[in-house]
Amino acid sequence: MSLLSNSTKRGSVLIVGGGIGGMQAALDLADSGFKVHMVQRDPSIGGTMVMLDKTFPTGDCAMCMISPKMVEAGRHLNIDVHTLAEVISVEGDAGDFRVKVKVAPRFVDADKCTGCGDCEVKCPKKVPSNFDQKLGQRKAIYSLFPQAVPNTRAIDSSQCICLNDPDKKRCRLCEKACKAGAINYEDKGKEIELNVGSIILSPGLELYDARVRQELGLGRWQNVVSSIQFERILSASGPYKGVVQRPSDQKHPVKVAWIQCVGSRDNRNANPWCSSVCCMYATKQSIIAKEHDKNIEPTIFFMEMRAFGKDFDKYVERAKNEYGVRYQRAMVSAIREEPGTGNLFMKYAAEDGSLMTEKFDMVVLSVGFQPHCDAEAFAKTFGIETTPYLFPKTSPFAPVRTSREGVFVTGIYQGPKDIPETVMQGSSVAGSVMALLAEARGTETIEKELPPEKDVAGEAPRIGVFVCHCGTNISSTVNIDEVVAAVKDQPGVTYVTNTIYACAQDNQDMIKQTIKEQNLNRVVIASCTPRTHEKLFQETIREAGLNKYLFDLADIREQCSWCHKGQNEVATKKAIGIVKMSVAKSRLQEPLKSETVGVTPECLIIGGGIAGMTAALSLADQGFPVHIVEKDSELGGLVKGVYRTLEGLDVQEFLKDRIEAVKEHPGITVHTGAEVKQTDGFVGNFKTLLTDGSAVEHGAVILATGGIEYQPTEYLYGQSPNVLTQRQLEKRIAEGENPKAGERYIMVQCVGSREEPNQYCSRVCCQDAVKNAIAVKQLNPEAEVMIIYRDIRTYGLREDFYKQARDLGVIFIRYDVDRKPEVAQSGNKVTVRTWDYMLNRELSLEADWLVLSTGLRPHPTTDQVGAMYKVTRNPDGYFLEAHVKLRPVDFPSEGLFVAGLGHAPKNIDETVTQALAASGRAGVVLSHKRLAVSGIIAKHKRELCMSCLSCLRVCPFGSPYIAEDGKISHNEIKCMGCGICAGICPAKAFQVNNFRDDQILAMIDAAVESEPGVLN
Amino acid sequence: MADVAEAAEQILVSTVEAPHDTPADWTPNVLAFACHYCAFAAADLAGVMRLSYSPSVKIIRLPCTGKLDHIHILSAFEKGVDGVFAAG
Amino acid sequence: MIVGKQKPFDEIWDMVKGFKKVLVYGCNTCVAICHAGGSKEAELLASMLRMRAKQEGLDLLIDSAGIERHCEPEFFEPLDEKVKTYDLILSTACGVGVNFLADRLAGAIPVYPGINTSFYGAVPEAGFFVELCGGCGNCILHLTGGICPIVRCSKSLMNGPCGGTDKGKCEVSSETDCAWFLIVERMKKLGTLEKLFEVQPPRDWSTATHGGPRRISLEHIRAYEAEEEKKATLTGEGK
Amino acid sequence: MKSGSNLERVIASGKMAVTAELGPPMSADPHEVIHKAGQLKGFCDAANITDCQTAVVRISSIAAAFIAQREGLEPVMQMTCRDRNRIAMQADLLGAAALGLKNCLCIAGDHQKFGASGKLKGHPGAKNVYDVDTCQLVGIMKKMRDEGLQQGGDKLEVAPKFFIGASWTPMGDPMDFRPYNLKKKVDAGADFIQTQGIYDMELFKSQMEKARNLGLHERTAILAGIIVPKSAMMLKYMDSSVAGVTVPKELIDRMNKAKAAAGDDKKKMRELQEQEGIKIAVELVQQALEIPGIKGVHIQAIEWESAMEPIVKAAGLYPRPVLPAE
Amino acid sequence: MFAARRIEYVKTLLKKVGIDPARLEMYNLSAAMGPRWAEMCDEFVDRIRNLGPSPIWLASRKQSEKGVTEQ
Repeated sequence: MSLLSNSTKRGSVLIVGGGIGGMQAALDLADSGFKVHMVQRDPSIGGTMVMLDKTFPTGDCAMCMISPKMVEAGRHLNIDVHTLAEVISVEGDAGDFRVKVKVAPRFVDADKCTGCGDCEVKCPKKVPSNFDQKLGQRKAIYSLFPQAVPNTRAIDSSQCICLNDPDKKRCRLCEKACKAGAINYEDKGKEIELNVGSIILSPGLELYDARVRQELGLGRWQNVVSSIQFERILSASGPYKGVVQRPSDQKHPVKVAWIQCVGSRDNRNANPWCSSVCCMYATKQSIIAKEHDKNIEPTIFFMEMRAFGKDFDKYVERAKNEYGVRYQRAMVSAIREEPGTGNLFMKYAAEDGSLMTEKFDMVVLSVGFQPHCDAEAFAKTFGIETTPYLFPKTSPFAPVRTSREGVFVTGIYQGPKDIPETVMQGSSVAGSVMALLAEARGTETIEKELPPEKDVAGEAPRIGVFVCHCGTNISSTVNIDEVVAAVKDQPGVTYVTNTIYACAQDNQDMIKQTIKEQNLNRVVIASCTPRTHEKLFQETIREAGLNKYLFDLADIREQCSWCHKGQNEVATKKAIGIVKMSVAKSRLQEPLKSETVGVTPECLIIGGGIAGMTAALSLADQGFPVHIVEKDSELGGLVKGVYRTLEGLDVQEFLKDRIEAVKEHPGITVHTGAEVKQTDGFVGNFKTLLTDGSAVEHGAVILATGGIEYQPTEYLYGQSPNVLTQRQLEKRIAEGENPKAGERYIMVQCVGSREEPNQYCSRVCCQDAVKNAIAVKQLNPEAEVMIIYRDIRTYGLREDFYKQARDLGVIFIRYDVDRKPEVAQSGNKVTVRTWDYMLNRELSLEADWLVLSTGLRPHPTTDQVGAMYKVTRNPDGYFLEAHVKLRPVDFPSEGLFVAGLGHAPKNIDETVTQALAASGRAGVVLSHKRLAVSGIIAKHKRELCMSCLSCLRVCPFGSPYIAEDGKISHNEIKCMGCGICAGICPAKAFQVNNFRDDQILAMIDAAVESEPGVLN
Repeated sequence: MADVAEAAEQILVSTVEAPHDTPADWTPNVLAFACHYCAFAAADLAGVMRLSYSPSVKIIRLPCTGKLDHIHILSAFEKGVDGVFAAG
Repeated sequence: MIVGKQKPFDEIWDMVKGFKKVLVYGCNTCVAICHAGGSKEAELLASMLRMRAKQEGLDLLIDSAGIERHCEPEFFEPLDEKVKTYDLILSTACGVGVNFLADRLAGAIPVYPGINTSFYGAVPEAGFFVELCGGCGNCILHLTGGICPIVRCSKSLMNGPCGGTDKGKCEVSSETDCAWFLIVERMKKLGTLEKLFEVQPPRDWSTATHGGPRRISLEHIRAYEAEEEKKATLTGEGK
Repeated sequence: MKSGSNLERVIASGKMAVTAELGPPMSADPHEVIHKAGQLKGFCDAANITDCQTAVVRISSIAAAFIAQREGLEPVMQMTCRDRNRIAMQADLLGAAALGLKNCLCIAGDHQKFGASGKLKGHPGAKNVYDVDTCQLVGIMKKMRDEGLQQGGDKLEVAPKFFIGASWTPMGDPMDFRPYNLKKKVDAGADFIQTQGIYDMELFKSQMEKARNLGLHERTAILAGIIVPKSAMMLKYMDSSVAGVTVPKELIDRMNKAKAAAGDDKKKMRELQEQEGIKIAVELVQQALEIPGIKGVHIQAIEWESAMEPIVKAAGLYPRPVLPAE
Repeated sequence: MFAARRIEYVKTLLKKVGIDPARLEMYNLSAAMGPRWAEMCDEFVDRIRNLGPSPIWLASRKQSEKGVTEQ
């Protein structure tokens, strides 16, 4: 196809790694006109997140969140997933790379395999499951986990009896079990060549192998587990089905300890960096463990509590106060098992140096991340430079760009980070690629050509029912013939048949043929779950000219044959009931039109700081006109007062470049000294009036309203000439006022943060302090710097600078919020009195300069802008994103995005990342000429409505609204079809398409009728 | 002992309904309203994991349990269903 | 709007059980908004009554229906014929609707109330209704900062709070605001506190129900309608 | 003289007035009224006869007042706005006057829901009337007395001559409005005022100062209400649960101390607390009488009429003046 | 959240018509809770088995039996 285009750039992208970050990038790109090839080493996509039980700080189930994304990526017309695959070479340049991919043999033909799992049942070889961290078992032919995508099984060649027999004669049970003939012991794998415009690397990291630290006893003492093992223990679908028990004796542990920083922040034994997420996941695990078993007494042994993310500190406070989690500052030196009991003695040094021993029933090691063992070769393959730690080299100003143009990086491979930041980078890298390949957008994607839809209006139902055997998956339990016979004379049913695999290609063709021959106008397929197969079958009947909503899937496998094995009679009866219910619903189905709305391909960005400008440039490079509204008279925002990054880069230079680039870009209109006056509309069609009189029509909006610095009132600020903020110190240094020998700088952390009413970490202040401390020390080693802190939160690779500061002689003294330092003026100096927990006594220190590390606040306009665009703010005043894990730049209402400090405190690189992510997400919307609305939405009958506002008050998406005539109307574009409105409406004015009350009532009737015991 | 305690727990005497004999040909008929994204997915998983459970439950899938209407529940009972649960 | 609450089910059942064919008749205006008597609630009530009837072995046919409003004749018309086929109408409209329909049916079929009409209220949030006006026919809200002492004070006091105010709450319940506390605070904000210093004389309650059934007749509207009707009949005759 | 009642005469004489309280029984038997009247007689200038207090049905205020008067105790009849419309009110006032009653206190009345408390069922389902409120009732009474007219305007051949009283809760919410509340009652025609029970004298003093600034002390006779404390528990209850009453912690401590001194002896516990209660009441009376503008005290020894004698005596208010009728 | 409250409300309605509210329940599940789903179905069906047929079912049966004998 690319031959047809004039572009020299390819409209396709290679994504290496199918974790949550890679999937996000893939979906964003594929949804906005790019062909995506995803290469994944494992037999399924999903990455690390699928192994997790729940996520912090909301306690959302990881699988619930990721599974729909996997299904979506797996089924996407423009995403090709290559599993068990690795890139072996890359040639070419940005815009046109040639990539060779080696695909390992799967021994199962993906085209034939239906994922039924018959083979797995028959396979006699059990092996420890890596997915369950060897706490459980799997077969030699297996799927990585039950919700795997693709759900094609794979044979583990190292374990398979047949493959390890030189003659391949032994066993072959799976081959016999497979009715689809998908097993291929002769599979040799293959090599494929891909031609792509850009490459995204998201291979993730591997976990630190804690067995290296022998003194902690992993692999030696059974009840010492790694945190990822504990994650599987907690998982309801894990090896212990969510029951917290000890591997040694299945006893329920009471005292459980978590040891932090195992493999992280450790120069001698392991990795020097901070893995960023362990403090929080340990907190989460202790909470969830406690929720599973209230007798558990969790203790977390830590050095520094790094709860730097949005609402993290509150989460830790909850763990302490509501769940009774004990947090113990300590260095753990060794763990020994008590012979015979499996209990563990832990030796540790408390903060004041005293040596303690404590007994635990179970110990969890909070292991960190490190680059894959083959990271060096990996980097070489893609021709990118790395840091000495083998992380890819990136810049804080371009955090997703590698040293090789056109090759981007995302996720924890770029640096340790948690899920939302990974997702954010996924969108961010998508945004970057969209800008790079803008002109090639849409050149390689395909769209299905479909026959016109048959008009079935007014026709009596002619339902065709196809009952699937699913090999023997269904038919070994459910008597298919009986089902066929029972359904035959149901009203409206004109045709019934059975099929071996409804989802196999030949049977799909048969179904299409039958629709035509029998002139069917409704189709019911009785097979497996609609969650994975509904879309497939909908497409099938659509290809036969039927509206896709004239279809219903009766699940007689997951919800019948599989869970009632051996009870053939009742299972058959139940299956009949299930099919009859589907038929009853089908009878009342109507063709649904998927409405579409036009999109104004322009974007409005509120805020002209780094976030706003970065997003603007990316979107403008993608080819979408952008309007920036900036309240101040000039662009720049808060970063105007920042001179260097922690890494030492010149921020002012960067800012100058950005401003120039924005001003020069023909696609960007800047409105300085202006604010939003009024706004209206919905995704694709917003109209915003500005105070400078201009009216902007736009399809998307990015709220990049930014933040401000807290103006301290404590510690003599504003009263003593010796007291500065970090920002003021930074400015002095930048202006060449060098520290003098013997001068003492005392820095106080968490000024205006992590305390009521601002119970959150401002995230940047620790780095500011470390940065300025290093600067002072480097400018004059004779000057003295002390940092009085609560927890030093130099997370991720920033840990290096913490170490550098200490090496330069910066002194760190911890304080507690209950015992804050006291400051008094004494002559031309200030005296700082603080408690030293290591020495266990009070210190009185004189300082020439007291430097306050002040926190961040959302910009005062956040509230007003939020109210105008009807998006919520959290209690701290920051914008509340659609979902804290998986939709970190979206708002619940489509077409609105957030970036920068208005979302939460963050560093420059993170702001740039989020801004690029917003540009990626907005790019998805703006790249569509028209947006399609799902057919499954609530329909509002205005004539029945009395505008009682119940719906308006409960709808999570803001689709009901008060129209110009003062009565309720319903914006179907915003509707997500959840039906909460229909549930609450006292006038029955709302009905959800395909879940209408009459359909549900018909299903209830059918459910009852099919029970012979009931007489009615 | 444990068995006795368990049995005692299981005997559920209704204070609302009049006492009655259970006909021999009766089997429980239970309807479940399940949210597509949570409980319905959990039911799928139960199947995938081949967990065996009572066949008396039939599921009606909803886009979200918020959609569940009072009348759905009442009509189920009116039609003679023995139990209803919603899961989301 | 008018706020109502469904009557206790047993009370309704006692009203209904002696009949053979019952229509639960909902009104889709005020009482629907307060989730007491709209089509949906009528449907639920009908279902419950059917279940009760079935258990008691009674041969009782119970349907439900709903119309826009039970206080204007035109809305009834489409269902008039259907209504006549029942031997009891259980109205879930407010008392106005019950009266109005009973008058309309003029003794042909009994009309029983399914809800207790409670008060005129506002809906500060979904599912929460508060009484704010008593319909006394002689409004004094301009004197009391827009807060009605007649219904919002448990004693309808006109000259200030009684001795029962405690921390701003009424002696009747710690969940009820003292109206006079609110009035004083509101008047302070409005800067018109001195209006409260004047003694209000005894009220004329004849404008409230104490003056007998009330009616309001807008002659200009009625005259117009009468005229229109007359014209229509005339032209009709002309053809 | 407006009414010529003993209370009016004592007040007019410039002496500090003392009123007491007599609660009629839930019974048709007059003996309890007679007995209580006997206990109060001589220790007060007049005694309030409550009108179905806390919305509990009792002998009506008018009838009990008449019995008390017969026993030689001058009554202050009470009339709530809760139970009568303006027709019944005026009719009852005429009747009361015809029976020779001369004092009447106008009050809003406790809400009917209070009737149901403890073992009593009361009549929480009763319809309350509130045709007029306290101010308006005061006005009606004044119009009858001074203009000889009914509220509606019809003439009375002989007007009822009442010494008109009203209640005042000086420390109720909203506090800053309370002085004006008093002013309205005075404007409407209240000749005397009895206040809600006062324990917090400092607060009362400041409210009195505001009343004085409005000149009210010169236009009406304000009698400070003193409720005799019986136990620490009662004080705590009054503090937490009775509207418009705050009890300083010292007083509760004093009662607790008295209680503690008794050890485990229940009887002694009661006695010591009662002794302390009387002491406190005396102190309160004395403090109240020193406040400028106060014209007397209204001492309520609820269901403890025998306490009147020691209190009045200890406060130096005995004997009560005997003033000739005009 | 809405559903949970709705279920509580419908329980009160059921009680009014003589149906044990225990016949109606709300469960919270996440997609990963396959085992819990199975357990829950068993629990609930056990509960229903103990409660026996619903009064409505019994009443319908009685009615139709009567119908049969009358015929």
